[in-house]
Amino acid sequence: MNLVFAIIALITLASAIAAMCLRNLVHCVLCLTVTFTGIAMTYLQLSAQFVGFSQIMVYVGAVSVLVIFALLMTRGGNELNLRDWNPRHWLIGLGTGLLTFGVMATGIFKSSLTRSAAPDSKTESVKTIGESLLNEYVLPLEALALLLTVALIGAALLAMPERKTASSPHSDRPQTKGDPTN
Amino acid sequence: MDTLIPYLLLSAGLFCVGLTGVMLRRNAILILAGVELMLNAANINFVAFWRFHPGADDMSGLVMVLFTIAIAAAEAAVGLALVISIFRHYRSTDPEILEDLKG
Amino acid sequence: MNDLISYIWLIPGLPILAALALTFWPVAKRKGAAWLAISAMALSFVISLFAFGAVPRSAEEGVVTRLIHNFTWFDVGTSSMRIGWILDPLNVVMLVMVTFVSLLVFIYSMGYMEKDPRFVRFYAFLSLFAGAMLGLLIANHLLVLFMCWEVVGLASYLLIGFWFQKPSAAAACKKAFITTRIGDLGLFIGMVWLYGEAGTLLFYDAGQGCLESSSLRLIASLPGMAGMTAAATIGCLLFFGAMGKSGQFPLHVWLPDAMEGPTPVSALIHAATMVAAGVFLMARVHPLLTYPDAGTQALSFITWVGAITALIGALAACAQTDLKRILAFSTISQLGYMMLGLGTGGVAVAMFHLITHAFFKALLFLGAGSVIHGCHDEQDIRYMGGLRKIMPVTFATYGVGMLALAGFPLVTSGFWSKDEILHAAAHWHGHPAPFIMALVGAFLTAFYMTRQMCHVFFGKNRLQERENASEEHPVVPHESPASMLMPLRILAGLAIIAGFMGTPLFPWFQSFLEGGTLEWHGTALFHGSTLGLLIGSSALVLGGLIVGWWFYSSLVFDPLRDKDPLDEKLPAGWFATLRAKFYLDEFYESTVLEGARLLAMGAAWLERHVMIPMMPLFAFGTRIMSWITRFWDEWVINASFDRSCKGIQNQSERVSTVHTGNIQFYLQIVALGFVLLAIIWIWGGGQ
Amino acid sequence: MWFEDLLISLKQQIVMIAPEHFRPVFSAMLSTIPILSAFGGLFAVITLVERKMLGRIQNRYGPNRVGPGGIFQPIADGIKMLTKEDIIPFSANQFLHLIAPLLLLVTAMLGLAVIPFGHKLVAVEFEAGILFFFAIGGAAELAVFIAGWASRNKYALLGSLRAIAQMISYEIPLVLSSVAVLMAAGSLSLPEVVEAQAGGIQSWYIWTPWGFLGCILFLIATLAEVNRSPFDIPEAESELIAGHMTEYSGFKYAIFFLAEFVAMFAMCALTATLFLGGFHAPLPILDFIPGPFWLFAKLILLVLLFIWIRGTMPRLRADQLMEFAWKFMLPMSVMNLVTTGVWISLGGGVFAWVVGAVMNAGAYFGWSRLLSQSSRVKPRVYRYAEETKANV
Repeated sequence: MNLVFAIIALITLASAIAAMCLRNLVHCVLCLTVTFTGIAMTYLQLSAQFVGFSQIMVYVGAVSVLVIFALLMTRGGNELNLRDWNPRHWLIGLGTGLLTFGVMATGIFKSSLTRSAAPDSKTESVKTIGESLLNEYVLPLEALALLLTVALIGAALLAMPERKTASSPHSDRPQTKGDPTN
Repeated sequence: MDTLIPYLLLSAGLFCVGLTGVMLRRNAILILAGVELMLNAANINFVAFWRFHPGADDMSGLVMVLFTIAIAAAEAAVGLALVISIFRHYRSTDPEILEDLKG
Repeated sequence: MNDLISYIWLIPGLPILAALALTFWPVAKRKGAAWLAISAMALSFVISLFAFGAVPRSAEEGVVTRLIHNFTWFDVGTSSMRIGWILDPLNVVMLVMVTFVSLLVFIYSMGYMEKDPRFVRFYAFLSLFAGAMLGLLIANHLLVLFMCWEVVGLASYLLIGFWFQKPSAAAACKKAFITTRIGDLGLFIGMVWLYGEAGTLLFYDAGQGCLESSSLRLIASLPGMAGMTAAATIGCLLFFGAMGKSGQFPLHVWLPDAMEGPTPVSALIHAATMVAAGVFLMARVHPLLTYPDAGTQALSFITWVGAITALIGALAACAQTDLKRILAFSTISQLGYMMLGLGTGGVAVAMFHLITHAFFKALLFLGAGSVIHGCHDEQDIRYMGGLRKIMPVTFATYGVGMLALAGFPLVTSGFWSKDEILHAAAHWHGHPAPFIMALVGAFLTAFYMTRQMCHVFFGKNRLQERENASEEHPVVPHESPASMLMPLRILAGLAIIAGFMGTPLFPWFQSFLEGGTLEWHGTALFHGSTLGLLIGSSALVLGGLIVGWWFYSSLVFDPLRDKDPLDEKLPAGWFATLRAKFYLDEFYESTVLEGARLLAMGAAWLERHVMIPMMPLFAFGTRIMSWITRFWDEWVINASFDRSCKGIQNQSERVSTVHTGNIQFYLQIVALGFVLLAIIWIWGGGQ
Repeated sequence: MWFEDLLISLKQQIVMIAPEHFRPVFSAMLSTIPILSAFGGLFAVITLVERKMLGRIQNRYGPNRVGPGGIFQPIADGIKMLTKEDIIPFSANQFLHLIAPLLLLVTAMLGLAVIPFGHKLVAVEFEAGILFFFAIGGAAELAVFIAGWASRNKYALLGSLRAIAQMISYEIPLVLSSVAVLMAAGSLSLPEVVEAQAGGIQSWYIWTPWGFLGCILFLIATLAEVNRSPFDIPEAESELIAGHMTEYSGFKYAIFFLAEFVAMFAMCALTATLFLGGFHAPLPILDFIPGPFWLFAKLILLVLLFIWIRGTMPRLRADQLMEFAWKFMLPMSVMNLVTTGVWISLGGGVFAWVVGAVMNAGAYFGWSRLLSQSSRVKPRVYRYAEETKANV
């Protein structure tokens, strides 16, 4: 394990943990971006340039911006409402997470698959990726294209302002929540 | 000495961080972010196994990652749009508030 | 010149592009639309002529050289779908004929459809039709052919129903569509079967195609249905499609009704080109039918169907009063001749008649259109008459077409091509009946065409005697505009000279289609029965003409006042049967439709008279059962059951607290479950 | 060639001086420092040229006090910027406030790493170089957001959101129109794209129908991507003070300025690489003049074009800008891809040229006619994310 990877992995993990723990949501998203960048760096470490750049382009360039927009459109950036902070709940959650990690780590260490050393030079060729996308994986690719189109239209429809049903502009929205006695 | 283990550990760590976040955060947007983290963790596995696979010309691991990235992007778009429209309705993004169907 | 084959797609491509462009064309720009379609068609015609020049002639008897261009359409996994174009003598003559007739009809339509509000749409449909038809011709792949076949059917549907505001037209287009679809079902099954057996649908593919000997040998060796070989069965199935499209006997009922469409459509689609597609299809797959081991059942089937169709069409045509319906029945009859020729004589015989028929039948239909146009949309021949003087050009050209159809000896093309068929039928080894039926049909053809001529062009004009004619605005017939007459003149010329392509003396056409050296057979006429048949059929035709004139001459007969002479001469009821087209429509009505209705009524009756009376019985039985079960329940089960229910309820209430509706909680459970499974897997000996 | 070879061998010689352990780092520095200094110098010159040119266009002199003809103006500006007070708003997040301009500058400069300045003269040779360029460019949006959000200022936040929306919208046609070039060149590597255009001016991609349309689309998208006029709404002085730069002053402001210019240079260099033959001379005879000269010549010409546009075009409204991106640029760039596909499948040549030209021109005229028919002039509709605040 080389030093560069160790640094990258540390930063990635730390920022991921920060992203999931910080109270300020915008800070969370910024940390998340660092995590995504770190993952992209990991890909570069593994000599997968194309995938790494795609990762940066999609996650850093698009998804995190999308998340930021969503945050700001839902009055994000405010401090998290901690009115019902429940330590027991948190402990159970953390415990579950740690347990999962422990089990996975055990599996990783016990498996014989992970012992093999890497081939010395493995280069990724964009041409081969493209060719296998259009030959072996052409059907998934088309399905994916369809999915993206549907997702695009669906997202646009969902995020559109709700249609006004009545002529009066103020009666269009159901009241916030059912009656409080429920 | 370079083996798969550090990469897999990183992946497992990220996955569990994402999982914990999804389980604990009270904001739908961050839950989505956690899901993205989990997906990314899985992607690291793909790339790592691709790198350590002896075949020279087999790019399926990378192709899978590309597919996952695209699907995750679509998922994020739709998910965030859902969150926004839920927010319009309930004025909140706390998932616990969505219990209208609860008997 | 041989690379022309890779550009052959332009022939169907241009009209289809024109159709596409016309779809988005401004409705008001009528002239431009027409010229666009016409110029696309003219270009296709020119390319077809080049293609005609490019097809290599083979000097060897029975060997045809073909230009083939196959390419990969798309890949599915490791296998690839290959389609291709073909250029051989068979389709190149069709290409020239179709593009030429289409061009003339396009020009003609400019005059005929002048006042129609949907002029542009008409040209779009026509172009679509022409493109699909040409695509059908050049296809080297049965699936491509089938797709074009269906598009042709669609175009035909759209064009028959072009005046969809008329209920009869709307009904006719539906009828045509559904009837041909029945045939297409057979074609489709045959195609799937062929693909299953041969593994390819390419006709010719450097020895691998489904019409080449390696696959043919395979298919002919496999068993099919009803004691036939697979090849014969597939041939029969494919012929079902051809029956629908080409109006063969049981499925011909749509063709007369199709005359509801505009007359140029009838000329182009339902006389010259589309209905010939079935014949063309059979000619295309002819190697499949004639392969030595394949058995002759398919060919016999085709022959019989063709003969029956030829006779029935001719008989029905004798009693019709609608100008276009007579022509429609004569088309059915002539298509029957083609099938007969295909079954008995081979490709060249059928194709020769197809080509000559296309010319004179298009001529007749366009002439009929001219008459109808001139008579202000009157189609009943009893109200016409005397048009000889009013429409001289139409009369002259129509006369030529009529003589060609009747097969007037020596000078007309119909004579030579029909004689070929009769000759082939006479030498058929199966049965003499088809030959006799064909002879009777030939006589009848001359007869009913004379009847029509007498009604339409001779005597005095009776247009004023229509019930709705008014005295103030007399309906005066007039000659048609030049754009309509020009195609008539050209086609009339062709109806004469086309026959000389393939006389027994100089069989250029036959040798072009089937290979072999071309020689002047000076003595061919005197070989065997050739001369006798020529004289015999000439006599029949002349007889038909004379009998017709004797019956219907304006000197002795006035259509509006006298009863039809045929009606008088024949036993009572026969004429009515003929006029009602052998009651086939009624027959279908009473069998197919009535059968469905009867089925429904039977079900209703069962419901009403069996099920309902039984109801109280059932109810009684059920009640007794329920009494017994109630007793059992209350005294045996409930006592213990109630208690366990209570227990379950209590437990489930406890369990339901877990079911919080909180996704995050669920996820926790899932994660814990995963941990559990992983632990079991890791420490439980899994590796 | 000789010039590039000279530079490379010179670099190899210099690297040898360093102790062996530091050679990779030293080599990387030797590659980057000339690029950075060249563009820094260019920045200084171009700021002066821009002000001079705008002055001419607006019928005034422009800077003419410092030095003869004002040529020392950039130095004076630099000194001024350096000595100004650095103000950080009281409630702002100090760290993010500092990191934003630096991040922006870094992303802008990283883009230069994959531009081939001459034969074999490229700082990092990635196989997917152009993807790197766009990926790094995407990170600039984040920097803009951080700047706007960390300033704790409504105008800054609004300005940054506008800027991001605009950059994301125009990134799509930007990438798509460059994909056309990649399809034709058959590679994602910029040096190979340039090699595909070797052989004089006639083999530049701009002379193909898709290249022409692609170049125009690319330039328009570039203008929007670097927030240049007429797409400079995010920092429209009259509406938003200065957008995300509102709360910045002194040296941080200068860095923003520098980043903006460097981004513009990088984009222009990419345009020249993709469409204008990169470092190739327009005529084979002129090959003896080194490649970097040609690339910089093309780059400066494009920058001058941008300045010209800034001097003449009025600013677009925000909704017009977005509509233009989604309703015009996007369909056109997709259409351009189709044309490229047709061109490639026809294998080039006069026939392909005519077909491509007809397709692109038809698409352009047809689409713009359709758009102009459907969008009559109508009053602007204001739409907010939370429409019913008053309701709650």
